[in-house]
Amino acid sequence: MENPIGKIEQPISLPIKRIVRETEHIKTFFFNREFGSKPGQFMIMWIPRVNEKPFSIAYDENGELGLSIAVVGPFTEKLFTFKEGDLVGLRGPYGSWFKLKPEYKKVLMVGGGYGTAPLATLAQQAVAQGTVVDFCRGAHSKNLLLFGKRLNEIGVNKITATHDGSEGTQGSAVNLANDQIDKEQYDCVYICGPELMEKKIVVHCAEKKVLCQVSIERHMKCGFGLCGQCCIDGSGERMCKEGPVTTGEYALKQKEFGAYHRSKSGLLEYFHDDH
Amino acid sequence: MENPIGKIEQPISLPIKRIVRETEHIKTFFFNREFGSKPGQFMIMWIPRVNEKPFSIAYDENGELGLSIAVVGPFTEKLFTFKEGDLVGLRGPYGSWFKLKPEYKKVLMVGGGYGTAPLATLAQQAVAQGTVVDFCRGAHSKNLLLFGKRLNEIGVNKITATHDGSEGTQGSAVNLANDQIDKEQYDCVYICGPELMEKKIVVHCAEKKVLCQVSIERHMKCGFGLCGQCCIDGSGERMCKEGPVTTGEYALKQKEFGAYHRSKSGLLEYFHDDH
Amino acid sequence: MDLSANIAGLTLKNPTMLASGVLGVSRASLKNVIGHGAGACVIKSISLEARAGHNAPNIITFEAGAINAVGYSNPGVDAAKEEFSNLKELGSPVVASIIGKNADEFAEMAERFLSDEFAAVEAVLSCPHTPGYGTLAGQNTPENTEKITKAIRKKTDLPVFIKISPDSNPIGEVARAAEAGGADAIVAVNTMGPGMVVDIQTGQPILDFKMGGVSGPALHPIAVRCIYDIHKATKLPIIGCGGVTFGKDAIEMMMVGASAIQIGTGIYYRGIDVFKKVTDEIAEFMQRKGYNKLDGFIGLTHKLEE
Amino acid sequence: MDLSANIAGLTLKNPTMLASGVLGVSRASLKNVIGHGAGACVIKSISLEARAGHNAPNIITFEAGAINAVGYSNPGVDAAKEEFSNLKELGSPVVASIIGKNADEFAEMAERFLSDEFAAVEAVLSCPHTPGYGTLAGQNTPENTEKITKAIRKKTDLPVFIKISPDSNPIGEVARAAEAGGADAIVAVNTMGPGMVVDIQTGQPILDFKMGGVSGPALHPIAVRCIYDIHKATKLPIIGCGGVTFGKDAIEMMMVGASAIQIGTGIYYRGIDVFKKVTDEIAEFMQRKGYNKLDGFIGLTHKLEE
Ligand SMILES: Cc1cc2nc3c(=O)[nH]c(=O)nc-3n(C[C@H](O)[C@H](O)[C@H](O)COP(=O)(O)OP(=O)(O)OC[C@H]3O[C@@H](n4cnc5c(N)ncnc54)[C@H](O)[C@@H]3O)c2cc1C
Ligand SMILES: Cc1cc2nc3c(=O)[nH]c(=O)nc-3n(C[C@H](O)[C@H](O)[C@H](O)COP(=O)(O)OP(=O)(O)OC[C@H]3O[C@@H](n4cnc5c(N)ncnc54)[C@H](O)[C@@H]3O)c2cc1C
Ligand SMILES: Cc1cc2nc3c(=O)[nH]c(=O)nc-3n(C[C@H](O)[C@H](O)[C@H](O)COP(=O)(O)O)c2cc1C
Ligand SMILES: Cc1cc2nc3c(=O)[nH]c(=O)nc-3n(C[C@H](O)[C@H](O)[C@H](O)COP(=O)(O)O)c2cc1C
Ligand code: FES
Ligand code: FES
Repeated sequence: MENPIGKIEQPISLPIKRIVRETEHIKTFFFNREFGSKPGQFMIMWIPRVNEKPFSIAYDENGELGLSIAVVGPFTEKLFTFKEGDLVGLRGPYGSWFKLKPEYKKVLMVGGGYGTAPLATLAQQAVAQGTVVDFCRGAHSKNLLLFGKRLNEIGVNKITATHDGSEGTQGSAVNLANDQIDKEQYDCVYICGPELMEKKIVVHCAEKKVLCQVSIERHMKCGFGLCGQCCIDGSGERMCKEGPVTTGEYALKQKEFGAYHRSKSGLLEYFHDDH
Repeated sequence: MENPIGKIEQPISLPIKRIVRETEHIKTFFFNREFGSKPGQFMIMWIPRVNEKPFSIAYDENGELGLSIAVVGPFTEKLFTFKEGDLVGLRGPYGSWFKLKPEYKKVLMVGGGYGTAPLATLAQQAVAQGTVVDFCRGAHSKNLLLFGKRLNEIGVNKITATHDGSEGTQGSAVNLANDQIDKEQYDCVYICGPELMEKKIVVHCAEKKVLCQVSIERHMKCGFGLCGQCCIDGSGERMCKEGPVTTGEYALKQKEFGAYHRSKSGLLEYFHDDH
Repeated sequence: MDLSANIAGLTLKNPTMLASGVLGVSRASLKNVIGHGAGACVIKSISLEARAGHNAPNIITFEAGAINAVGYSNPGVDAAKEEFSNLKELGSPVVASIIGKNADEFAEMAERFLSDEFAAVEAVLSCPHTPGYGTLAGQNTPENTEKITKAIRKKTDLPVFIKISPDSNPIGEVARAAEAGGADAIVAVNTMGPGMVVDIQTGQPILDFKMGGVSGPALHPIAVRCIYDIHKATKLPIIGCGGVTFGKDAIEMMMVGASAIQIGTGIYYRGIDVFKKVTDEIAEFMQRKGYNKLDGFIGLTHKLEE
Repeated sequence: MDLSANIAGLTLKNPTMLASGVLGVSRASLKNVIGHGAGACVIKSISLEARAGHNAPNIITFEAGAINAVGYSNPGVDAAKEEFSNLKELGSPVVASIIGKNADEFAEMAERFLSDEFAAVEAVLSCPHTPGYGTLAGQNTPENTEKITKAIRKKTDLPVFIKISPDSNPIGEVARAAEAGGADAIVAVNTMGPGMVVDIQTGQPILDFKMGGVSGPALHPIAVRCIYDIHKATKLPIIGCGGVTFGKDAIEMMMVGASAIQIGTGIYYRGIDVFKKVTDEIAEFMQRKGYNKLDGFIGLTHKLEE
């Protein structure tokens, strides 16, 4: 019998090494430690006596971990007051990841908000193996677009949509991405962003019979696969273990994908289209 | 940091495979399992709702463990009623062992009673590496001598003393062994038997400046190095961990060696010379 | 070989059950767990009102098990009633789990929540880390155990399971009180402690509630002893719970008197198919020992004493 | 860096102490343990009469720690008095440990056994597996704790340490009762449970006494919480005990309020030089964090709450 007992998972307190402001609402926090993660996996960050929350891994290379975080509520507000040298707890990496095949010739990545972060790492790996990457980003305006410089350095084809037209096409990333899918021949489409955006692209991929992968965020209390808070209606599977990254085919079978998620208490909360 | 936690030591219940009657008071119990022990180490045997007791390893080869056990009290009396197929619990091996150097040309082994058992395995290893082994045994009479056939097969020089002269020299093993030490040139003398016998030979070795090793049996409750019942006055070390096998030099520094031992409660019990 | 288990009129295809509070937050998650081999499931405990529970960290693991202070997060009785419907289709019995601040609340929960969707109801008197409930509200005394059990008993025809604390002392009396109150089975045990782990870099207790109930391997030998003691004290069937990770852990519990066992933290160590793995390991053991059914060794430890 | 610890007037060169019942059966064994770095030693508990203790198996280890039912084997007060002499020569303070069936026996033990050979006396009210003593005799209630403490206090001028059970509930009240009785420090904690491990091949509990006290990693988070609770309840110095294996375990206990710590089962996992190893690990931590003395972080968790 294997002996799995003795595994210990507790947050490791690490000082913030560097903070980079990406946009008005997003900062990237760097730590002096690599975690050997794969793109799409996430960490759980602890601020003592505040809370513990999941964040996708934006950077995990050259001895550094970076998390790109949007300020949205009590935890992230507290974090945004932190300076270099302040301690936060980290554990992970957790969850499934985006899968890239060596034979892929051309892929599309669609990132909304902080969803751009894990895809940037994926893009880096794709370009390194000779896959052509079209990278579609959307935001309200130019100054809210994430990782422009990083994506240039990686060498992707940036395709951009802003609602106010301040950069790229005027309009939504969804329309832009779906147009690309109609125009181009992609081996796979990778999507990470607000769930309603994700859903529209996943549905379009299905219609066009294009493979896609998507990250499904659910309320997470543990990341251990125990609390059940992240279980999704449909398969009942845990988005912290079997997810967050799934195939588009799988996502569409989940009755709650693009429809609702569960709050901290387990009450259903429906998604509202505010785009 | 190393992670030593998770170690589990509980008796493993095994059926008795075979029972060999060696002498009137000694039987060897065989089990279908090898433990990778070294000569001089011991096992702890559990009979549920009776007790748990330490026994030296007599055989540990060809997929079999063998323990040669003298009937002396409640535990061993119960064990002597057991048949093949009956279950007993075993854990181990524990403790230190007799050390044999490749450069040893000739050694003497002195076994008293069941003390012959671990030495027989040691003799086997010595002969295999080309060391000449003089093997000295003593008993009241011929029919109480242990392992005659086994020692012949190993190819040692058997030197025997019986009190009644029914085999070998008439007299005690102590005198016989000490005569040998005077006569021959031994690289090391290995002694395992009643403690007063051991002490006399160890003292003689010290006088003659001959290296020796000896097994010191103390009351053992755990074998884990925790209960402390086997700690010896002098060094205070644990005979289940740092012992039972020590050098003669070490043994002579222990004030209780050959003088007294501790009972189950910790009260001192002095050895009596009833030879 | 017959691996089926019987407890208080329920028949399970195997003796492994999902423990309350682990995964069973939704109908879909129960279905998933049953698909991985659970003979029955207990849902996450439900209270009258929705509860957000404690802030995270809610769970940590340490050298010897897990410590949790989830704080009974649940959507409340009305949402839960909607969530847990058509349960008979799931293929294994589903047991409701209810909590309350006192006997009246338990009675109200029983009345409003229970229906024959459920195969039984488990009443939890034993959480060590939620103010107002369980041991923190003194629900684990013999008096309160009897009182609460009676209150629930009046309101339902389902078999009533009382889930007790390993810190009940003497635990046999608590079990007897449940029996006197009309319980059909004892679930032994809930988490122990509470325990606390401090992050030495900051000096801060890691769990947001600072302390939480200890589960997993650390709890197992204590759970086994509790079952042993309860079996001596009552004739009620016992469902063992606490640190079942391998088949051997389940077998130990059955030998000291459990008719079935629950698994929570074991999912962490062996995956969600721990139910199938443990069942297979029990079957292997039975094969080797020549047992045809669980009754061959349930209570064996006590029989050997006769 | 100053690693010395102070408890109730005792000065220890480092905060690691040998826990009672582990190794400390003879003067020689204490000397050996002190040679491996222990800042102080507690002897194995002594009773009026010699006790052979329970039959073996007396100790087993399991996934998460050790379980023992030694049953207080000891040679009795007269032999022990002879054994434990010239203790001042050993280089670290030696603490006596005494047990009794009731307050009178504790008083008699104090009178007959104690002398200024010892630096302090530890009275054990908390063994979970020896009939007539500890929790099995109800010595862990606040009333009995106060009564026994008072009885000992009258008979000795040595600092009196009261060793309490993790199963005391609420533990703060027991600590306060010891304080009211005149104790100088609390030792928290003894083993928990009891627990039981069954050999599934035979159906037999492995320990001959069937059940025993659980120690080691399984106990650690519970011991930490007990210390945390006791620190809130009393101003008495606390000696932490339970599952200290690494320096981090000791540091946790000090952060929640312990002034020193004891190690028993840790010897199994890390060898007899666990005292030196744990001390070195504490020193390393202090170096990294810039602490000059233990006081820099003793009680830190509570200070952060202010
Ligand atoms: C797999 C995964 C990856 C994520 N990656 C990122 C990332 O890279 N960058 C980033 O900024 N955010 C990320 N998030 C979302 C992030 O966890 C929330 O923004 C954060 O928890 C908000 O906490 P708060 O206290 O600041 O706000 P709150 O007011 O508590 O919450 C704001 C919103 O955040 C979401 N949220 C809150 N708590 C949780 C939780 N425990 N688990 C999941 N969602 C929660 C809810 O939708 C909620 O409505 C990710 C979430 C998941 C599940
Ligand atoms: C390292 C070691 C190796 C041993 N090897 C053998 C062996 O190979 N064959 C063999 O027959 N015997 C061996 N013994 C002795 C064996 O342990 C005892 O004979 C046995 O425990 C007797 O138990 P009993 O209940 O039958 O008799 P009891 O009446 O209980 O004891 C008889 C005598 O055995 C000794 N003894 C009893 N209990 C213990 C104990 N727990 N630990 C150590 N000694 C004890 C005492 O000297 C006692 O006076 C060994 C002992 C030790 C310590
Ligand atoms: C994360 C978590 C949440 C739990 N929530 C509940 C709960 O809501 N109700 C309950 O009765 N028990 C709850 N428990 C206790 C378990 O049902 C179980 O009694 C305990 O964990 C011991 O079993 P285990 O060692 O197999 O986990 C919870 C346990 C864990 C680990
Ligand atoms: C083998 C063994 C024997 C013990 N005997 C005693 C004893 O005689 N008196 C006592 O107060 N505590 C006794 N204890 C309890 C320990 O002193 C300690 O409180 C407990 O083991 C928890 O610490 P640990 O986890 O470091 O072992 C014993 C523990 C063990 C493992
Ligand atoms: S976050 Fe707890 S199971 Fe996924
Ligand atoms: S037998 Fe217990 S320490 Fe050696």
